[in-house]
Amino acid sequence: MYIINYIKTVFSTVRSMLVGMRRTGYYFTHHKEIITEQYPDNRDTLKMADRFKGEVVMPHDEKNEHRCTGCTACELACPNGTIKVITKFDITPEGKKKKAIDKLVYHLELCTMCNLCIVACPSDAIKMAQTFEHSVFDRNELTKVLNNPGSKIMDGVE
Amino acid sequence: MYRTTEIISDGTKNPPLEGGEAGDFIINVGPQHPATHGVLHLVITLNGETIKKVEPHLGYIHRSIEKMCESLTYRQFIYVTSRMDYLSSHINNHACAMCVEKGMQIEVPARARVIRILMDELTRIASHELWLGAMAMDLGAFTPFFHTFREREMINEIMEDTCGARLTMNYMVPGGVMQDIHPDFQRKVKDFVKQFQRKIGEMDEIVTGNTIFQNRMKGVGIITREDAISFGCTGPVSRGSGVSSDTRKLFPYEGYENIEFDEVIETGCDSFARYMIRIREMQQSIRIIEQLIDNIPEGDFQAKTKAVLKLPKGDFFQRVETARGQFGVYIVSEGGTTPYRIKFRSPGFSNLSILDHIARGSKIGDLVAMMGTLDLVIPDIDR
Amino acid sequence: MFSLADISKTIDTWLRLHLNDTWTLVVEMVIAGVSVIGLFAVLGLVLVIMERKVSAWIQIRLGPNRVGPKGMFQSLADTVKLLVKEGLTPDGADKFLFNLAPLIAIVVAMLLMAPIAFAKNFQLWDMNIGVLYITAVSSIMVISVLMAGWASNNKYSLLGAMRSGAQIVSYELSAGLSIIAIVILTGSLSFNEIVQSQADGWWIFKGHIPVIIAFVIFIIAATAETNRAPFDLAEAESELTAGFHTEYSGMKFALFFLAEYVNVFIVCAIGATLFLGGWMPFHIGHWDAFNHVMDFIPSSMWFFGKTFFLIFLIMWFRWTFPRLRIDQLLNLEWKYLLPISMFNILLVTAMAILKWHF
Amino acid sequence: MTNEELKTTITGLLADASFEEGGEFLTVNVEAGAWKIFASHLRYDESLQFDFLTFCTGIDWKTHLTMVYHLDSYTYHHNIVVKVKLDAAKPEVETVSDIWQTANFHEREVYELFGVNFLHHPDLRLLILEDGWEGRNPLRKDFEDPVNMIKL
Repeated sequence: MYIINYIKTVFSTVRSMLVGMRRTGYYFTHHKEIITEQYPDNRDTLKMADRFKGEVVMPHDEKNEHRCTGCTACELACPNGTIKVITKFDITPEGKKKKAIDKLVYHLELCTMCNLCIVACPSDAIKMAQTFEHSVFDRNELTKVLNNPGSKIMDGVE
Repeated sequence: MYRTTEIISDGTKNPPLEGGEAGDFIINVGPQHPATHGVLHLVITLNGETIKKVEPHLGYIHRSIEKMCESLTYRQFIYVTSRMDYLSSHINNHACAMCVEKGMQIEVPARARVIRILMDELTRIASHELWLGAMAMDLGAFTPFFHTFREREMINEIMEDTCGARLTMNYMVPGGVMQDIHPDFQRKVKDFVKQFQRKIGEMDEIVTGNTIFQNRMKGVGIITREDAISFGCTGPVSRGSGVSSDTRKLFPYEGYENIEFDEVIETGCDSFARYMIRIREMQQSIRIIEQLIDNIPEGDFQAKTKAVLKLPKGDFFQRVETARGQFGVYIVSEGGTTPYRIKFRSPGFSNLSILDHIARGSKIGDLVAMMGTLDLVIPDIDR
Repeated sequence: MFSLADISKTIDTWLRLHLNDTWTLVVEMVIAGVSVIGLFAVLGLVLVIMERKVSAWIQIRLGPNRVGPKGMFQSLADTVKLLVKEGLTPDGADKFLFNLAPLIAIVVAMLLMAPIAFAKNFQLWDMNIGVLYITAVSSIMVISVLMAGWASNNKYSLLGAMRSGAQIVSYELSAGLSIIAIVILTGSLSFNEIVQSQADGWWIFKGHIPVIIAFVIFIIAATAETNRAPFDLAEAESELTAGFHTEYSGMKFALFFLAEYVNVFIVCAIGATLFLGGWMPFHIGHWDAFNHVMDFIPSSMWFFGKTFFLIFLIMWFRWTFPRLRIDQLLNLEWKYLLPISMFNILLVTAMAILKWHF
Repeated sequence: MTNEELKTTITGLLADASFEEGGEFLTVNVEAGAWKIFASHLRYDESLQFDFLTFCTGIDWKTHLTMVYHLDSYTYHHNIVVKVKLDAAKPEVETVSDIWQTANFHEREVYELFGVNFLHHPDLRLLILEDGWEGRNPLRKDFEDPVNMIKL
């Protein structure tokens, strides 16, 4: 009995090995199964998912106007202190003082892409961009000002 | 052997550990070691190849998330929990969201609940796929790692489409989910299910059926039923010892009670039983996904909630079943906008504590197999 | 027809024209030494890129594809990197032994090259005890591994070296026994005669099942002796980080690396010589036309083709199977391979006495 | 067992046990001195059999500390929360790591994060923090670390 078991073990072992080798051999000969993406080479054709959270940006229209009212909802929503809203007071044509943003400072190095600021924004002034190549040589470059210089708030956004 | 003994017995250079004897062969596995998948530090006392004692040293990646959460609001603290068990980040977020909902008594819309379950199960599959590859790599077979990553990549793409991130999604918010599912979601999930069912058989050929694999895992790391319960093991680790511990069945949440699936239980108590549990659990997850993917109810994906969440005074506990076991969130509230104290009951922490118990008397190679089937994720242990 | 033997003969006659016998011998030895080193370098480069490509294709990857066409020069770039890297010697290490170990590894690999018949009438040294010489010299390999593990003063290295010692010593038994199977059939220890005896058919075809069993055992034992997966316990990446060469870096590591691949080549060359007919072309009975076509392929091509087929087989093992545990490894040898090969020797002896083979 | 039945059984075991109302789980307040005996009752009593310690942790209430134990029973699938009030200056409680082995690690964690001294613990050493942190307990409310804590 021992001998029969012994021979059985040898054969089942060899069989299981061959089954595994058949599968790896299949992949060795079938190069169509390869799914590698050659990243820096396919940069032109690479399309990120449209909801991909790469960094926070503030879209401006062609008249260099944005939708940010400076309400600091994003600043409050942020868990890491990534966003800092610096406000100023504009003089409207009627001569009234109106609160507006001077700078919206965004620390990319602190951001965890949690999307809470985007959800919190009441006027849809900021959104997530799909860029992802954020490496820079100097850490200071990661601190960004989101509103363009000289930009104004869009008409009709309160 | 004189060098090794000399250094160990020399108290100034390398003091013997408590309970150690001069002449013990002590090896540091970790904090940087290929088998620990992170910064786990195990001090192993050896007698030849046989392990006499395993002593885990933790804290290399401890970020004190519990303390951090004390200064974050109930909306903000959820994203931090993705960084604990990063392989089942959805499920961690889910637990936190549910705990806040329990305190606030928010009714979650049916659509959001189904989306949450779908995401949970996809995460579970992704986590088990990674575990399968990593465990095969621990045992010395490099190929399955890449094969399992092919399927995991499909899940990651689904996550990327809907949640905007691949690993730390922060998709669950109190009251529902952050965004509605992507229009392609259902099609892609069905593609994935098809691909998964076509390819899971290959793992049987390369891994499960292989005699070397079976010999490496069978009879290794025996956890008896009593030990599994006493050491607080949950998830596949305890179910491999015949304990019915699936939180989805014991304390159903989020509508799991209405879904047909089997709790996978094996009675082998060894590494191979734990291995089979995870393989079969993936198939159960596929079963859940197949039931739900065509039946996502219409409606809101998020309940209307107040801008500022304030939990009433009291303590709230919510547990879920992650890929690694029972994950619990315990919030103590004083009525403010931030929690007074948060405790995360992480499955990896309890599962790790049994390692010393089961590793004694086995070989170094066995230790790797045991750590593989305990499925330790170090940030989950350290928090 | 391209033939290595012709080239060597031409060089020999030319040298004898211009120099006396002693100087001819000296110059020829230098040429042989340089060619062996050259072969080493080429083998290292080719086998590394081959391993990386094989593993990549098995793992549904592309593999190296940046340096040169299809990444063919990747291993060249790696060699340059290893050459310019600093070769550290740890503080607590036994410096002499630590630096000696990789040299021994590479010298042993070079010595093993001597009796191998690369092509028809092309052999460095046709000694009459070639097989014995190979089995004897290859045992020295374990000394270098033990030396490296011991001298590193690292616990991982020591464990790896001890494992390696246990492993190589035990697997040498069954490797030797399966080689003896062919020696019994041939009745000679000389590689040249072994190849000549296969002129009418390779041993694997005309030796029936016992020789096939011997061949399988030889391949398994050869994989184990060269410390390759599934028997890479001496390195055991996930257990002992890198085993006996944990502390090695730069060129010293490269020498171990090179020695590993050259050893793979050598055991596969021996396997090809003993079981697959060495440089003998593939002949079928009396199909003269077919046999003639086969003869037209240079004998060196046959030799390298067979060797690389076996190398591919060993690489295929490596990228399919998990590692064994140390006790299972020894079980496999002492409980399975050794009894089977001993029994097999009986069969082969009976076969040789009764002339059952073709 | 339902919460009501549990309540009666537990009152039978521990006469001066007080219950907290309103929570999801049945919550029992126990004195530090009575905890060990009560714990072994919870674990070994035939009708209770709380064999699974989900977690135990501490809460710093500034005036005092509270140990919270969440217990489950795999046999009867009921659960209970036990709270033990400790002195803030000298927090001490008996270990339960001999009853539930998992408490070994959990108590070591509480020991270093809250400074609770578990009497008769087999291996009460720092688990997460590095050497030299004895006596400084990061999860206490009064803990200050100007170097490692970043205030936003």
